[in-house]
Amino acid sequence: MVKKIDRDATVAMLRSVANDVIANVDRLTDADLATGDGDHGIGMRRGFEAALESLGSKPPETIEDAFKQVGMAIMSKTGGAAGAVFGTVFRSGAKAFAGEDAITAESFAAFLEEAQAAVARRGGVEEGQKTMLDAVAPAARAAKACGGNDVSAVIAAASEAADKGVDATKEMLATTGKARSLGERSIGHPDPGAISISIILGAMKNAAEAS
Amino acid sequence: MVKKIDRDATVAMLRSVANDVIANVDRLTDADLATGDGDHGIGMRRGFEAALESLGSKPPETIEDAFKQVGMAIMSKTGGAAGAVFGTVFRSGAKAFAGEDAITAESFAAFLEEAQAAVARRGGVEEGQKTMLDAVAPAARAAKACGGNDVSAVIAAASEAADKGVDATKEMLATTGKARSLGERSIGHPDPGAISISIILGAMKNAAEAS
Amino acid sequence: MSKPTKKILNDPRKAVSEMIDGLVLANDGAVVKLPDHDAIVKKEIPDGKVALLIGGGSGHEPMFHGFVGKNLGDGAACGQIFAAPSPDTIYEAAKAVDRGNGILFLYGNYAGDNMNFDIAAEMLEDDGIDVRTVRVRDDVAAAPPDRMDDRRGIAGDVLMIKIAGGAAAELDSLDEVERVTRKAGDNVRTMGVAVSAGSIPETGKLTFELADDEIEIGMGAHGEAGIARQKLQPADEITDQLIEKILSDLPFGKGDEVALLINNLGATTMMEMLVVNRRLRQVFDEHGITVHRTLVGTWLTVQEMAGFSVTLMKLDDELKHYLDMPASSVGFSNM
Amino acid sequence: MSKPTKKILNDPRKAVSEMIDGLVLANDGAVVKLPDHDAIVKKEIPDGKVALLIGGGSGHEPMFHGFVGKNLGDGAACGQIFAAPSPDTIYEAAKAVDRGNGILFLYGNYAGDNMNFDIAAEMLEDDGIDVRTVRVRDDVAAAPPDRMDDRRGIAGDVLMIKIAGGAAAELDSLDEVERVTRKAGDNVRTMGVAVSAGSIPETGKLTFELADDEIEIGMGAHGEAGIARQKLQPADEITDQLIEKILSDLPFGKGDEVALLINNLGATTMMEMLVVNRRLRQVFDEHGITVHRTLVGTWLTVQEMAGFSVTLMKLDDELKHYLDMPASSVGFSNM
Ligand SMILES: Nc1ncnc2c1ncn2[C@@H]1O[C@H](COP(=O)(O)OP(=O)(O)O)[C@@H](O)[C@H]1O
Ligand SMILES: Nc1ncnc2c1ncn2[C@@H]1O[C@H](COP(=O)(O)OP(=O)(O)O)[C@@H](O)[C@H]1O
Ligand SMILES: [Mg+2]
Ligand SMILES: [Mg+2]
Ligand SMILES: [Mg+2]
Ligand SMILES: [Mg+2]
Repeated sequence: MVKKIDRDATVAMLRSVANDVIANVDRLTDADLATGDGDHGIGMRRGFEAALESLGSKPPETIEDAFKQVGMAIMSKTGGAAGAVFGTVFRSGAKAFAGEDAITAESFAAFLEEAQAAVARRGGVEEGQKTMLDAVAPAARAAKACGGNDVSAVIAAASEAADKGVDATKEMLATTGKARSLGERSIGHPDPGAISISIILGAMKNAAEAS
Repeated sequence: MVKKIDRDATVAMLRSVANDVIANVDRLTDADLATGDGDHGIGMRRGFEAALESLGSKPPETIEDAFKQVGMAIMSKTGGAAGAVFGTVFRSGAKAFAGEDAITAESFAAFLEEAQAAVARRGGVEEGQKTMLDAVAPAARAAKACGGNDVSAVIAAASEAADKGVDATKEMLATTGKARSLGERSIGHPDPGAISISIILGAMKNAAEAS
Repeated sequence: MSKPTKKILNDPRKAVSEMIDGLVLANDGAVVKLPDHDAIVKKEIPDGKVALLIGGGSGHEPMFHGFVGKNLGDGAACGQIFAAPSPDTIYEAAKAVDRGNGILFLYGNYAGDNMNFDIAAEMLEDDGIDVRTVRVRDDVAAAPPDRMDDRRGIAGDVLMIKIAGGAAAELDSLDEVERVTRKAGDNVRTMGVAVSAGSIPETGKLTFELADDEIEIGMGAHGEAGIARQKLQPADEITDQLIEKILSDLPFGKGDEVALLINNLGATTMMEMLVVNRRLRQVFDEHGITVHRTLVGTWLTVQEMAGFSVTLMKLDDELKHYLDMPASSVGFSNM
Repeated sequence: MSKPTKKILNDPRKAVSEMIDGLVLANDGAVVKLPDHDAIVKKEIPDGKVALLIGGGSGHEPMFHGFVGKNLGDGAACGQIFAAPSPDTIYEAAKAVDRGNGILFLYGNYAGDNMNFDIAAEMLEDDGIDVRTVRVRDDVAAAPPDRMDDRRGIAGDVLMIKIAGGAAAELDSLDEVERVTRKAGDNVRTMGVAVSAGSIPETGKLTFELADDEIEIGMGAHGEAGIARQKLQPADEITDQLIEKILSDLPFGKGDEVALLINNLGATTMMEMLVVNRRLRQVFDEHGITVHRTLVGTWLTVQEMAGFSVTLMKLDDELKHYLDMPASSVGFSNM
C-alpha cells in the first residue's frame, strides 16, 4: 500500500507517463487514421516531448507546478483538439494538488474530478460523445468510489475504469471532433483520445506501484 | 503489274491508309512513350479521322485534290510536330500529281521526292536525326531507283525501304523533336514518326497490289 | 496500406517550421514571423485598424498563412499539419496585429480550432482587447442545415477571408467587420469530392484508403469521412451531385448572383476543374443563377489529396464590393 | 506500367474542348472562344495595340490559355494535350487579336510549335501582317548554353508572358515589344525535377516510369527525359543541384536582382515548394543575389505530374517595370 507520492516520485511518474505516450505514437496514429485525421500520435508526441523538456529544464518546486508545467507544455506544443483537452487535464487538474507536498488517494481523485469538469467545459462535451471524456469520467468516478488512503489502489481503479471506457467508446457514435463525420462508420473504432487517457493512467498506475 | 491508280482507287487507297494508321494508335502511342510525350498515336488518329471525314464529305475531283485534302485535314487536326510534317507530306507531295488523272510509277516517286524536300525544309532536319525523314528519304530513293512503270512495284520498293528506315532509326541519336532530350537513351528505340511513314506506305502497297 | 506520394522535404518533423521560413521569404519583405511562434504578421498595419487574424492547422497551403497580405488577413497563427495552433501562438499573433480597435478571429469550425482560439480569446479579453469570432462552417456534407454548428469549414475560407479582409481594411468598427463577415458566412456553401488521399509527412501514412475506381463525396479537408463512397463517374454526374446538394441547402435560386470557387484539394488538374466549371454553368443557367465572379485554382489543399470542391456564395452589393477589392498575397499569386 | 491517376472527366477525347468551354466561362465575360477553333481571345483589345498571341499544347493548365487577360496575352491558340495548335487555329487567333500594329508570337521552343506557328506566320505575312516570334528556351537541362536553340520552353513562360503582356500594353511599336521580350528571354533560366509522372487522359498511360525512390532531374514539361535519374534526396540537396546549374548557366552573380518563380508541375504540395524557397534564399545570400519578386504556385503543369521547377530571371529596371504591372487572368487567380 502506497499512501503518498512525493514531489520527486511525481516528477518521475510524469516522466514515465510521457515516455509511455511517446512509445505509443504509432498506435495513436492508427487509431486517429481510423476515425479522424491521423495526427493524434504525432501531436501527443510533440506535447509530451515538450513536457519532458520542461520538467528537465525547470525542475518543478511543487506537485501542482509539475502538473501545471506538463499541462502548459502540452497546451502549447500539441495543437489540435488534443492540445486543448489534454493541456486542460493537467493544467486545470493541477489545482487539486495546490499546497500539497504529495499526491494522496484523495487528491488524486480530486485531480480527476477537476479534469473531468474542465474538459467537459472546454470541449463542450458530455459523456457518450466518443471523446477522451469517456475515459476521464469513469476514471474519476472509479477513483472516488475506491476511497481509502491507498493512492496506488485509487490510481489502479482509475486506470482500469479508463481501459473499460476505451472499450465503451467503440460502441459510441461520434458527435464531436473529426470523427463526427463518420457517423455510423465510427462505430467499432475506439476513440484515440480515450486511448491516450488509458495510456496516461496506466503509466501512472505502474509508477505508483513501483514507488 | 499495275500501271496506274485512278482517282477512285486513289481515294480508296488513302482511306485504307487512314484506317491502318488509326488501327495502329496503340503501337504509335507506345513508341512515342518510349522516346517522346506519348501523343503521337492519338494525334495521328485525330488527323486521319479528319482525313476520312474530308474524303467522305467532299469527294475529291482529282488525285492532287485527294492528297491535298488529306494533307489539310492532318495539318489542321493532328497538331504537334506530326501535324506539320505529315500534313506537309501530303500537301506538298500532292503537287507531283498536278494535272494527272492517275498515280503512275513516275508520279509516285516524284510525290516522295517532293515530300522529302518539303519535310526537310519545314522541319529544318537532315537525315540521321531520327525523324520520319529517315523513313521518307530512303523510300523516295528506293522509288526512284526502282524505275519502270509498275506503280505497285515502286510503292512496294518505297514501303520496304521505309521499313528498313524505321529499323535504322533505332541506332540513331535523336537531335530534334521531343526525343532529343533522351540523348544516348534514345538509342534502341525506333522513331514514332518513321513508324507512321512505314504504316502509310505499307497500306499504300497493299492497296496498290489489290487494285 | 498503399504508399503515400513521395515528397521533397528535409526532416519531416521540421517541415512546418521550414515551410514557414520559406513562406515569409516568399512574401518579399511584406510579412514577418514572430520570433518564438509559428505565426506570420503583416509588417504594415495602420494604427486604429480593425485587425483580422486567421489561422488553423498547416498542411493546407496556401491556406491559411498564404492569405496574409493586402486587403486580406493581418496575421495568421499556424498549427502543425492538420492541427490547430496553440493558444499561446494565437495570443501572440493577436497581440502583434492588434492596433487598438479590436480583432476579428476567422477560422474553420473544428473542435481543435474552436478550443484553442477560445482560450486565446479569453486571455486577450483579460488584457482588455475586444475579440470577435467568426467560424467558417460551409461544408454542407458535414451536417444538415439545422445543425450548422456541426459543419466544418472548408474552401469557403477563401471567399470569407477575401471579404473579411476587405471589410477590415475599409470599415472602422469591429462590429461592422464582424457583421459583414457573418453575412458572408451565412451565404456560403461548399461540397467536395476526393479521388485519392493525402498523407502527413511525419507519419507517412495516407489518411484514408480509396479503391482505384472509388471516390468519396463530401470528404473533409483532413480526410474526414464524407457522405458517400461510390464508383468513379463522369465529371458531369459528379458535378450534378455536388451542386444539387449545395443549391438546395441555402437555397440558391432564380435571380441570385453568386461567387463561384472551384478549389483544387491538391493533385487534381485544372483541366478537370474547368470541365466541371462548364457543367456548373449549364446547371446555373437552368436555375437562373448568374455568376458575378469565378475562381478556379489551388487555395485550400489537403496535402497530395486529389479531388476538388465547389463553393458558392450568394452576393449582395456589399459582399460584391469587398469581394472585388484588389488583394495580394502569396496565395493569390501576388501578380 | 502502373496506373495513371484517376481523373474526373467526361469523354477523354472531348476533354480539351470541354476544358476550353469551362475556361471561357471562368473568365466571367472577359474573353471569347473563336467559333470553329480552340482559341481564346480577349474581348476588349484597343485599336492600334501591338497584339500578343501566346499558345501551345493543352494539358498544362493554366498555361497557356489561362494567361489571356489584363496586361497579359491578347489571345491564345490551344492545341490538344501536349500537341502544338494547328496553323489554321494560330492563324485565326492571330487575325482575331490583330489591331493593325503587328503581332508578337510568344511560345515554347518545340519542333511542333515552331513549325505550326511558322506556317501561320507565313500565312499572315501573305496577308501583309507583321509577325515577330519569340520562343521561350529557358530549360537549362535540355542543352548546353552554346546550343540555346535546342532548349525547351518551360516555366519561364510565366515571367515571359507577364513581361511581354506589360510591354505590349504600354509600348507602341512591335519592334519595342519584341526587344523587351527578347531581353526577358535572354535573362531567364529554369530547371525542374519530377517525382512522378503525368498521363494523357486519352491514352490513360503515364508518360514515363519512376521507381518509388527515384526522381528525375531536368525533366521536360511533357515528360521528356531530364539529365539524371537518381534516388530521392532531402529537399536541400535537390534544391542545390537545381540552383547550381541555373546560377552557373547565365551566369547569375553578386549584385544581381532577380525574379524567382517556383512552379508546381501538378501534384506537389506548396509546403514542399516553400521549403525549397527557404533553401534557395540561403544560396542566394551566399551568392549576393537579391530577389525582387517571388512567385510560388501552379502555372505550368504536366497533368498530374508531381515535381516542381525553379526559374530565375535577371532583372533590370525595364524588366522590373513590366513584371510589376498589375495583371489578371484565370491563371493569376484573378484577385
Ligand atoms: N470537443 C471535444 N471535447 C473533448 N475532447 C475532444 C473534443 N474533440 C476531440 N476531442 C478529443 O481529441 C481527440 C483527437 O485529438 P487529435 O487527433 O490530436 O486532434 P484533432 O481532432 O484536432 O486532429 C479525440 O480522439 C477526442 O478524444
Ligand atoms: N523537326 C522535325 N522534322 C521532321 N520531323 C519531326 C521533327 N520533329 C519531330 N518530328 C517527327 O514527329 C514525330 C513526333 O510526332 P508527335 O509525337 O505527334 O509530335 P510531338 O513531338 O509534337 O509530340 C517524331 O517521331 C518525328 O518523326
Ligand atoms: Mg487528429
Ligand atoms: Mg509526341
Ligand atoms: Mg488534427
Ligand atoms: Mg506532343
